[in-house]
Amino acid sequence: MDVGKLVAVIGDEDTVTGFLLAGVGHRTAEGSNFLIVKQDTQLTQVEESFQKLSQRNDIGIILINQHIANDIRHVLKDYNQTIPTVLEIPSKEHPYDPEQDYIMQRVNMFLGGGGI
Amino acid sequence: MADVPPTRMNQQIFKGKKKAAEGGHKLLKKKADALKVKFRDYAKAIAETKSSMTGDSSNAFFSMTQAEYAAGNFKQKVAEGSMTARVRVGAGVDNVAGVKLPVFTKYDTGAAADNQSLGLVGGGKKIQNVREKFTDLLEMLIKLASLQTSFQTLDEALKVTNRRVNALENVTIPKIEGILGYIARELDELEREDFTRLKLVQGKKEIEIKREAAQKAKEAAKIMVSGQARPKSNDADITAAFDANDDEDVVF
Amino acid sequence: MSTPAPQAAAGNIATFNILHGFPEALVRGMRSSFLGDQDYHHLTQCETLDDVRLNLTETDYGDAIADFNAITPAVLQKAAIEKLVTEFKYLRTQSVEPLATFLDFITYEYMIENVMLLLKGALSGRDINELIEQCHPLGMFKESTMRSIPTFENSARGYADLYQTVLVDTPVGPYFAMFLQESSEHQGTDARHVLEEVEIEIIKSSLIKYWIEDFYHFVQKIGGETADIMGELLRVRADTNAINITLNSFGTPLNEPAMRSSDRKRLYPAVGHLYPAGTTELTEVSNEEELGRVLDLFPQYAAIWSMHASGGDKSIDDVFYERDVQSLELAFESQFHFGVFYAYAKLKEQEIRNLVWISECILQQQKDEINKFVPVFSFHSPWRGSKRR
Amino acid sequence: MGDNSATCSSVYCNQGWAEVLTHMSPYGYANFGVAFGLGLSIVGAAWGIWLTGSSLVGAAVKAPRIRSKNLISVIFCEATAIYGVIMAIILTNKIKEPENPDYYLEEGWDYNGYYYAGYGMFSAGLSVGLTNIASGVSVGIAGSSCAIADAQDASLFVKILIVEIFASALGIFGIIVGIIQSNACTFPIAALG
Repeated sequence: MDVGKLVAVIGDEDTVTGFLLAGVGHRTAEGSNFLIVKQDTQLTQVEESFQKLSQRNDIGIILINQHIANDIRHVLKDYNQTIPTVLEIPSKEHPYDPEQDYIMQRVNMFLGGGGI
Repeated sequence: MADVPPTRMNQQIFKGKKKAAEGGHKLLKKKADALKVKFRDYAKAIAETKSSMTGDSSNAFFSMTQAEYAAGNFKQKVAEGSMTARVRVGAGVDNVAGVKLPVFTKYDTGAAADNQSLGLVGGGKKIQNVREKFTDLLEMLIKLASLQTSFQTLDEALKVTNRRVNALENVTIPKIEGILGYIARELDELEREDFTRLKLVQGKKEIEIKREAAQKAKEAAKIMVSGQARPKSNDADITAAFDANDDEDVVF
Repeated sequence: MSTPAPQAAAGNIATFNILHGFPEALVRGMRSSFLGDQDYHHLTQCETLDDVRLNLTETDYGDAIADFNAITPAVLQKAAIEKLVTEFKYLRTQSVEPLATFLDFITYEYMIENVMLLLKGALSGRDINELIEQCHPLGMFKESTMRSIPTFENSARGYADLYQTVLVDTPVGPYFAMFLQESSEHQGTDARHVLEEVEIEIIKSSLIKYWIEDFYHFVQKIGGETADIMGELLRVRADTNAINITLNSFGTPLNEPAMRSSDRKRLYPAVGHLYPAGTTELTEVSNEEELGRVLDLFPQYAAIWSMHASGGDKSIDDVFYERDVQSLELAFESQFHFGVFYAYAKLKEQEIRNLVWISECILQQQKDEINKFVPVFSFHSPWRGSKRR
Repeated sequence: MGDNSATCSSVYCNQGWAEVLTHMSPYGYANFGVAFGLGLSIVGAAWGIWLTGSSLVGAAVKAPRIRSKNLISVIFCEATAIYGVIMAIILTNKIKEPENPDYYLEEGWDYNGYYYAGYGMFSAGLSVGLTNIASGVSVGIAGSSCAIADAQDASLFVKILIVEIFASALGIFGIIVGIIQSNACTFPIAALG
């Protein structure tokens, strides 16, 4: 565990480029830890990529754009591992909507239901 | 319930069990409360971070727009070529009320940045700005990831604890109490049964004694009157004597 | 490399139109397609991208975006570039020598960019179709050549083949040859090592430097008005590059003392107002303060630098853009020269940048920043003062 | 010239260009004047139309509204040619044959008037031709700018048109001077009385 885990990114071009500039990118012969989702990227490709990334044990966090997360919600619902953590982040074109985030739903339910 | 023999021994055992269950229930309740407090903290922190994330990320994206304005289309160049992660996350563990929570910490490998001379002929400063903004955002996201994982783990732990508390409260303890009540009832019942039986036996005995006494007096009178009836009286005497003796033996 | 002389004379005031009157008038007609102050005003008032689209349908971009139901900044950019390329290609087909070569020179800049993109993509094993799609359409060259670039093997022999294809088949080949030759003389390594070791951005900067020099010599050979106006534009461009390279090298390996006098110096174009005295001074510069001191010696850049150094609202890139737009607009003030073609392409590029900027600002709800662009042919430009016709 | 004298030994041979020019008939001069006047004017006009026309069609691609309005620039150029034609007609009318055409001119022929008319008309033709070339080119350049400017901003049209009119006026100067020059040129048709 001396090297730490990677942060994977699935997102649109701006998101991925930004995080690559921040230095999360890792590309080896086996593949890379990011996926740029474009207009013409197939849904199955995103799903596949998510499955692959979530099964790698050198990845600690998966950042995913919310609008892409919505597209593969069915896969995310079945996903119940703690690590890698799936984190939904806003994208440039789609402002963040807490309503759609599973975690935020839980949080709101708890905070709203339990009262602060 | 019925398979527990209602003995005094079992009563003792279940009394012990009840005590243990109540103690456990108290402890678990405490743990659940502690978790709940922590859980609420995390929930609040997540809600806060997520809402501030919106601002931070739009800042970061806007810095990208600025850089693109200044440096032209550089995005495609970033994703080219092989690269090594400069930023990784170390996984630590935090302990809350006996629940292990994973904690991510940002961890720089110290490798040299890729694409350093990006935007050399214009916009380099803006690209630098993008790097900084996204690094900040990344740090925040890593924090958020820890929070979120902890939140999920805590959520799970809290559910388990609550389930246990509820199980103890609503199932285990009532069950033990039921058993204890049953044993107590059974034992009381037995006692009462013995008492009645004793009474009954006593009453019967008295009647017998009286009858015997009357018989003896009759026989004595018969013997005295005639000696022919002797063998008959002898038979009856034997059985009567047996019965009485038997009863006496068993009960006393 | 020696710049070939133009195959025909561009002509003077009385003869220019004989060969180039039509394309010149074309490009000047296209000048009316630039968005005006009114258009920009309307665009900046938009709330959504749909409003932007609606506003654009009434401008020259109407046809270009007519096919899109919804636009994103990326779509808009692509459509606008396509439009520019169509116009440019039209000009190119209507032109004869030496204008044809001049127009080709303009495309070389994008071609260099594309070659670098293909090379880098090839090194990381990307799909060729995807790469070609990402290329700037103005810098396209023979498709078969483009396809062959990423197919070379990753071996000494493969590199030799690549060298051959890139060198021989593309117009930017000579720049490559010069770069490789200079690098191998300098470091004593062969072509393969150069391509492997030198950062792609630096190779690109070197090629751009050769391109500027070559282009500059070419317009000088054309002579006349073109040499004056276009020469000035290129000199300024060369200076801008030199200053930017110096400024952006701070904090990178390129700023290390050993690299400064060798690698960084080689990126400075050998033309321009700064050359040679200024660029020699620039080689010694190691931080912003020193750079400011050098630029103080050149009045036209001292003003720009002071804007940057004061840390005001505008970054140095913005100031350079403003200056570029100003000098490019000036090219339109004079007739019978080639500068307008270059100016047109560059100003259109600025306009596309503006459009993308505005639409991005609207998309990201950054209304405060929306006016931070440099309008083209605006009556409100600082250099026009408040004078109206 | 030296070569010519060496190869030609006949008395009718011209000893170089100087002799050609001095021996040329005034009728020849007069007709050359007409030719130069008309020809150069037309060259000027054609040049101007070329300059204007190429810009006009080019600019009209993006701004079709200019195409008929800017034909006026072409007409201005055309005017230059018309000046040449007018001058040519005037000059041609002045060339008159002798009453008794013969191989030799009559006794007492007005040689002064004869040569004066020849040279005068030649010069008048050149005056008109050369000024019209200049005028044509300058109208052309102005017209080309006019088309381009009009394509950009319609309000500039009239302003540049004035420039064009001045350029066109240059040709008029030429024709005025040409007419005055040729006024005194009368070919003698008979010997002086």
